[in-house]
Amino acid sequence: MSVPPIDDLVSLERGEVDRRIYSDPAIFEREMEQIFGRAWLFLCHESQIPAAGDFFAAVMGRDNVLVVRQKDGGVRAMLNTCAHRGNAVCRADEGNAKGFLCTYHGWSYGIDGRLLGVPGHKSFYAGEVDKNRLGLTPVAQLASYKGFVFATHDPKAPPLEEYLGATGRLGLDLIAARGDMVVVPGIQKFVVDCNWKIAVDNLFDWYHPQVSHASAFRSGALGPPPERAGGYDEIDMAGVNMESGAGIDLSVGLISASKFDQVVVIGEYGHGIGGPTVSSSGSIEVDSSWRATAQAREALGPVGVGVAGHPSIFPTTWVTTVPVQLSLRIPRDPTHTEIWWFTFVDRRSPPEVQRFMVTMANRVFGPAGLLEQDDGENWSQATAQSHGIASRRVKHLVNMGVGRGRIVKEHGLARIEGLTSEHGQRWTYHAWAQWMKGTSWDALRAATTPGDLL
Amino acid sequence: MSVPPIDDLVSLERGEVDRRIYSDPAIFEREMEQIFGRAWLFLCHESQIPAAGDFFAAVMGRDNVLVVRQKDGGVRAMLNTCAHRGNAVCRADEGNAKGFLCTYHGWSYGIDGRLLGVPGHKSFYAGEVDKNRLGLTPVAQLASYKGFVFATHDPKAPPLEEYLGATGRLGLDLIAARGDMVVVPGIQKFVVDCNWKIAVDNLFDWYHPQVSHASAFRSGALGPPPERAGGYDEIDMAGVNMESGAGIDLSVGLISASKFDQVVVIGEYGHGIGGPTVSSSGSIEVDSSWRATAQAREALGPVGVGVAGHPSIFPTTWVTTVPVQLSLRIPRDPTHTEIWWFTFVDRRSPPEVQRFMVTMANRVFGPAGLLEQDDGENWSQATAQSHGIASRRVKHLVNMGVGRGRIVKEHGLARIEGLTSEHGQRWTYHAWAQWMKGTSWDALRAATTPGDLL
Amino acid sequence: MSVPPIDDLVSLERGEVDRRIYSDPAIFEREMEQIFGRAWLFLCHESQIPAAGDFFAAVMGRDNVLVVRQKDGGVRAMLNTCAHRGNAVCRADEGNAKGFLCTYHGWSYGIDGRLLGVPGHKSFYAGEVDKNRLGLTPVAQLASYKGFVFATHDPKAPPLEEYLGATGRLGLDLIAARGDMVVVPGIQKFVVDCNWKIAVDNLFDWYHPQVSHASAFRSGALGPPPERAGGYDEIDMAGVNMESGAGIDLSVGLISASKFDQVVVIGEYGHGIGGPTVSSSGSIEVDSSWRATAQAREALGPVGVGVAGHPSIFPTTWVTTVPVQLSLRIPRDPTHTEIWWFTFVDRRSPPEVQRFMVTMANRVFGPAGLLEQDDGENWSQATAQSHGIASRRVKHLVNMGVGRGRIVKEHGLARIEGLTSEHGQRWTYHAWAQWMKGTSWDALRAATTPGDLL
Amino acid sequence: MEADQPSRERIAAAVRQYEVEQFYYDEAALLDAHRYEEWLALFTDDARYFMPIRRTRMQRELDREFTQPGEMAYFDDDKTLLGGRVAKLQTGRSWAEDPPSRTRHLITNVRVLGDDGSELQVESNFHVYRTRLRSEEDSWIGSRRDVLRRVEGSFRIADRKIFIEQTVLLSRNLSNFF
Amino acid sequence: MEADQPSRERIAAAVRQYEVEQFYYDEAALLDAHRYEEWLALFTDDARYFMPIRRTRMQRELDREFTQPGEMAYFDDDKTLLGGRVAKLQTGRSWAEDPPSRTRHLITNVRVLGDDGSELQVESNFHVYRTRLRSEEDSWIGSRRDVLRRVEGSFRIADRKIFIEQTVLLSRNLSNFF
Amino acid sequence: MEADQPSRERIAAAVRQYEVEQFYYDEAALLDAHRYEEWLALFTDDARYFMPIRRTRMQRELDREFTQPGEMAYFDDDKTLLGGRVAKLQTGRSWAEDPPSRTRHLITNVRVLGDDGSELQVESNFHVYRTRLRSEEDSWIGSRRDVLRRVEGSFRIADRKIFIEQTVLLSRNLSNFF
Ligand code: FES
Ligand code: FES
Ligand code: FES
Ligand SMILES: [Fe+3]
Ligand SMILES: [Fe+3]
Ligand SMILES: [Fe+3]
Repeated sequence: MSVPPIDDLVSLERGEVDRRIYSDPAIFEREMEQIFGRAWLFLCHESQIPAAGDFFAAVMGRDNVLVVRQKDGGVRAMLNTCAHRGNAVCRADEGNAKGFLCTYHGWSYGIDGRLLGVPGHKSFYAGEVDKNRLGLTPVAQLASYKGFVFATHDPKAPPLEEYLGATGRLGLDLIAARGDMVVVPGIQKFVVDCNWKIAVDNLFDWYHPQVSHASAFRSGALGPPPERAGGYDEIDMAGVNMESGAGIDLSVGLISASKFDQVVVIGEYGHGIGGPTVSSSGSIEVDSSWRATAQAREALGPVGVGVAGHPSIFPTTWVTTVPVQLSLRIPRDPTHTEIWWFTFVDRRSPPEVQRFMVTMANRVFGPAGLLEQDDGENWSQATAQSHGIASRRVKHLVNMGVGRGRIVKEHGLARIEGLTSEHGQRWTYHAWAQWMKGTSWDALRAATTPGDLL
Repeated sequence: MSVPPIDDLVSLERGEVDRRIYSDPAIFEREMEQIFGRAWLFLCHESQIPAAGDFFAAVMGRDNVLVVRQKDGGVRAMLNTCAHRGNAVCRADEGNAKGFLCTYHGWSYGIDGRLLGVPGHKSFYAGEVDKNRLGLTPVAQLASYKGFVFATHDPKAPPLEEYLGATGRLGLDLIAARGDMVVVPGIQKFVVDCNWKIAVDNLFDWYHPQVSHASAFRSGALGPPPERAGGYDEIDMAGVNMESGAGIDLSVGLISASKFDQVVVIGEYGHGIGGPTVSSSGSIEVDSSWRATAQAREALGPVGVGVAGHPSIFPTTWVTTVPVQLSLRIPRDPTHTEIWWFTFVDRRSPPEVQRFMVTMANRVFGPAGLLEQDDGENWSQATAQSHGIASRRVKHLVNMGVGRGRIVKEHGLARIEGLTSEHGQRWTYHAWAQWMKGTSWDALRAATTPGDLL
Repeated sequence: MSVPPIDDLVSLERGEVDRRIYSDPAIFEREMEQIFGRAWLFLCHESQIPAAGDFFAAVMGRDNVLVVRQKDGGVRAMLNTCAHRGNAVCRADEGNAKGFLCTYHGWSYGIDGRLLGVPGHKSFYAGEVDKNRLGLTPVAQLASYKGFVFATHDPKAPPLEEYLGATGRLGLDLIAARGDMVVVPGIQKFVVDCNWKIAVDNLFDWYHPQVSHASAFRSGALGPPPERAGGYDEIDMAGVNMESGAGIDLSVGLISASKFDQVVVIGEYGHGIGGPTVSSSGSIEVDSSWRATAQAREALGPVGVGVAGHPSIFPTTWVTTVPVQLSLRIPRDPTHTEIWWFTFVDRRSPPEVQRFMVTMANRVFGPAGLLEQDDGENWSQATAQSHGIASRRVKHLVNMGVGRGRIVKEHGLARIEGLTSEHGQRWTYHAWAQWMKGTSWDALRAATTPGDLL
Repeated sequence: MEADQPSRERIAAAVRQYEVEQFYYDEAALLDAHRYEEWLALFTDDARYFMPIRRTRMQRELDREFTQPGEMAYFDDDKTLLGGRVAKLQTGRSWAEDPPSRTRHLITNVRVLGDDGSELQVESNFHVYRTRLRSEEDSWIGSRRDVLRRVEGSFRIADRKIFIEQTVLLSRNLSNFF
Repeated sequence: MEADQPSRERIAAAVRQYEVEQFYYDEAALLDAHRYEEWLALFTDDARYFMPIRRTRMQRELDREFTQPGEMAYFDDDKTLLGGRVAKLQTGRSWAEDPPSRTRHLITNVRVLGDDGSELQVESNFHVYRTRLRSEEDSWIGSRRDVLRRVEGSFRIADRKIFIEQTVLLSRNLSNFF
Repeated sequence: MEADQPSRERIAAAVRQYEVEQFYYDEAALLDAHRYEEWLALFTDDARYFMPIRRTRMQRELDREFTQPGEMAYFDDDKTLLGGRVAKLQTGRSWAEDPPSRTRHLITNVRVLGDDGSELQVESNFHVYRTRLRSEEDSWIGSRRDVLRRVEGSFRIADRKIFIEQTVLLSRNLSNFF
């Protein structure tokens, strides 16, 4: 199996994607090298590992990585594989350790990954083990942006802040700027039988909730529909009927029934943000007062402060501001993806507010979430229909608003204003194709720098 | 992995097949393209979907297809994948629908596959969605022969009747000519861990029942052995012993013990029919009076009227006349095959006769069928022994009667008379090889036109 | 997927192995051809099939093989696949048979594999089946060394005794020379999710027990620590701590705490023996008196008589002398390996001694064995960490004592004396690389002939 | 359920439950031990043994999920046919069951839904696990609805309906009983 | 346990066990029949329904294996939210459950750990099997710790804690109940 | 089973069944909670714990399906060795069980086959489910034949034979109890 010419797989102009990218094993292998072997990937948040020796087991592509708080307060990440014969040196998801022992032959490492003990070093190895060279392999680069820990396997990758750029940074600031943010104990993890890109594609998909999640909205379990600011405008649903022949009545509130102003921000390397503006999204956010703080206005800037949509940090990090969560889509194989959810609260906010944020997170997302429980089957079926010889010839469309997205560049951000669109998805797939070409970082940056139109 | 030269895989002259074709993934992929991507494949019978909106979920290779009765009484088949982002638009096996709703973003289709509704078509798409172009993708060609619905992915494929030819048509006529035939509710579906060709190879295998199904015959559960017309002649079983050392006593009736006249019909594109003649098979058919009707004699013709064997329509459709059933072997992967059973009764026959036909079908075939429950393990083991480096060098033999099959061409049919043979299997593998070469339809037809000897 | 240049995968000089060999499917396929398609592989012990018709189902690579005792007292092995259409002709693990019946069409074979019966041979085949050519395919070569039955798929392979060489023969003699050895009923079989080479690599790994099996030693369930001959010397454990920060106290006896003289024997084609000497290992063997017999001293020779370590017969046969067992590591796929355990007793020893040997075997090895239950997870994790793009760049180290192993050649054996080392593993991987090159047997032998240093 | 002393009725119900469960466990043990003739003897002469075909249907049409008697089924046996199946297993030529499958019937959630004194309506759940040869595995999970008839101080199965959860059976055959 | 005649206490305990098991089997039957409103009615108005997140921890830290109320969870519902879930399933738009999942709740190892006359502490094990569409399979195995309240001669679930064995859930969603 | 009032004998049998089942459920709970020493205390000092090796055999030779005591086995323990296994798990160095496996013992089909007043012969079926680390799964299914001895108003396991269905164990080890 060989990989088809990349430029045949994604058409930015037509907003069409070749479905083979959702099941071809050769393409998946190339992704592991060109994307997950080079990109900065989110590992965890510093608040998860406050004390020296606290660790969290993260995943980078198919590499298992230990993120560990150091005695000096710093954070390190290393491959969870022994320098001797490769055994994992830690098999827990999280916890606190004074060091890591390989249970095979007893090579023993510090929480900094340094090789400290080798049974029989003198007697068996004649003291010749180069302990400095043979620690746990650190990730090529590690950096933390306002508590969000990222790493890359590529020593040549640009620094994290530059990689994130204004768009990626804004995505994280939309969490960080809310206050003194900490991760709530309990990372939800589950497996969906879909290709990872189908799940990523959904990140800033504001076109699906009204239909995919119609039952959640109607159930009332999400509480009364949010009030909206400004005029209310129904989505046109001409000809949209259920298989019983009846229409889908969407008149139960904002997301589920109305169109409203949206803004899409796109950035270098494929990052993006898409969704409503604060003004248009009314009370979705429940309480937007935090945006008025000096801290927030300074961090978010004049454009960012008005953004209420979903940031995506290429390739697999999704930020949601309501509830305040960060989600990863971790590829397992071409047709299986692990979903992880990290949930944030402002440590300084009153207990009942923190409880409310947790409660909201529990009921909205995650495998039992009133919204998310309906997503998986759509993704799974979309993936399943990419195998058939005829079905895979049908294009995967992300052409809503194609060629109509005028890009405004201000305050270091490139944004497109309008209504619901697929600008964000289109941008993601365009970037995906550039990454897959395996060009230099400069070429990649150039190829993923927004132009005037999308 | 690459595909070996096709001509090395099948020898028509020696009746030998290379076992790699039962497990090589590259060969399987080629089959999906060259055979399941081009051949006419059986979808369902019109009687399963009598009313407008009735649908049946069929499979073509790895493509999921919806067969739907139209308001004008016609039948259409379309890929079960949304034109937007590929989600399945229907997830039931069968039922009645007024239309199909994609549950992801709400694109809504008519039962004819036309795209009727697009949420926010005006507001989000500026009315630019080309609804005429973006319906559910219809199959390249669909046709119905006497109620049997077939489709192909290849627009260049010859018309169904021509594809079937006299042989394939006769196979279906052996059901259709019995009366006003309808499918009984309930399609049996199960998975056997074998390659699909091992299961197809068994279609007109009249050599195995006597041994494979010895326990069923002896159990008495199939009722008293059928009477046979004409002289009775034991199969020679010299040296055939069970692993206990005891012989297998076959003296419990026709199929299980005797040799009798058989006729094998072979046709273009690889179709075939093999098994006993009506005169030789005595009362197997229980009641052959239907063959005497004008309708039957006209439809079957002078040769067909005497055929009591199993028709095979290349690549995966098996017809059995006792009981009256049609079976599909649907490839899932190189070593897993789904088996589906469709059962027919004559709507005009008395209720007790219809009940009898259903009862017979329930006890003979299907996963719990007294006969079929013993087939799977043979097929599974035959497939399993095609992996080993030494075992796969052993040839798969279909050489019974090789070079001794004199082909008589009359009334548009090419037939070979004689006793039990492997002419039918040999013909099927020969055709398989021609298909796999990916030649033009004309070349394929020429290469699969019977000669004088087999 | 293609196989990387073999010489890039193993460095004998540095004692480094490329981890891709533990998960790359293309490498696995090559192993099936070049190693399991050519090497002599252990099938079973003659004592398992004493009577004519006794059979044992063995595995060679992915080929299923029947080993059968013949009427003339000889042993034969044949592929368990019917000459007709490949079905298995026997589906039991072991037993006694008067012959083998293929349950598909009834072809019937003698216990010698000869085709005896073909239903309808006269009537259907016109007597043309060449019964002499169409028996069960025998293995290319079969031979028995002192009751240990081996076979190879390669007709060009050197005779078994030559293949084993002095090293391999010594390995088997360490069982055979104990007396009149027979296999105890009950072959333990289980599947570990690891690459087969990781399990083989562990064969003569005397570096891991002290740590891997610390809990077994401390539990007391293995009885009091064996007494040791000569001076006692702790292994240096500087800096070796558990993840709790506490050290691992190993002071509970010989294997778990001390270093002692070891000897590694290496031989042509990759065979090896590694572990303690009889004098150094004190009472590990419980009773070494058998070594003093003339029979033993003659069979083992002056060097062998002092060897108490673990013999390995390339590629997958492991002999252990305490308890007296033989183990196979059977590859299922790149990341799954079947482990089989054969246990031996001396038929002439008193019942209580035989019972003791069985009891010891039951508690030490096997899936519930106090030692082995801790091995699998290390192997599984070592395999799992060979997938990641960064993790697989980390070398698999077998460099303990690299370049310090002075090879002494005496009495036809090449040995290295010293303490615990990884000479044995290094030799195995070196041989593996030579096998994978697919050179001639002469070239292979030359490339695997020990030099002066390791 | 009151916390105080149970009435005679409640005690009688508990004892009946115990006896019905034991009947099922004994039945399962006969099957798992391949004692098919004794198993067959647990059925009344007029017994029906029915496993319909299940189809994935939209919620609206769930009433048509299972096929009905007279339509196609996986099992639709009277005692004679059931006896034929048992006879088949004992011909010494029932290849797919020689070597015999290893089955284990895990019976749970036994509920007596009705009892007119002579016949009981009983529902139960099952997990039938099968392994064959070296490492083949099947798991069939579902429920049974039985009519148990009181006969000579014990029970006989007068009717059994087996509802399996799968629509496409993920096993090569159904050569065992439920 | 003495071999001779059982005391009134032991009989009472056996009958209570029978009644608790029947309650669970009836509950399971309601879920497997998609009769969600009747199922909901088995909960008290003050009921909590909680499934914590489980994490692989070293033995030393096993006390932190499960998340606690107030932390993240898979389910952390009061009856209102539970009712919302049921309402959701009945909107006719709950796509992931139309066609409905086929579930089978196998309930075993029921243990009454406490009984103060008005409330019982009960533990049970479960194997919830789900198939969907053509051949999707999920198996969720774990245990439940319930508080059952005696109400009008029957039980109501006043509290349910569900402990699932998996740390990474090997299924696409949790659109069913436990 | 008569429909009318149950006799003292039938009531006694039902109560005994209840008490045996509770004993097994309590035992299972100890194992799933890693309370190994308490579990060990459920065995008599002369107890045997035996899991034979199973082999696929032709029907004719089914009597040789299992290995016998004195032959090879997966477990062939006396209480001392069983205690050794428990001790091993508590050394803090039993790596394959740290992080501990998550097990769930589903016990079904409990049948009292004999009772001489002092000892009971009991058969039961089990599904032992294990998950480890992120997403490893094992399922062991089979049956147990125990001798339960009446001791101080409760039971002790005097003998346990475990019959597992698989011939090739599809798991990396057997570091847990059955
Ligand atoms: S593999 Fe870690 S110490 Fe050997
Ligand atoms: S995928 Fe069908 S509407 Fe979007
Ligand atoms: S396959 Fe063995 S007789 Fe036909
Ligand atoms: Fe969603
Ligand atoms: Fe057949
Ligand atoms: Fe070990």
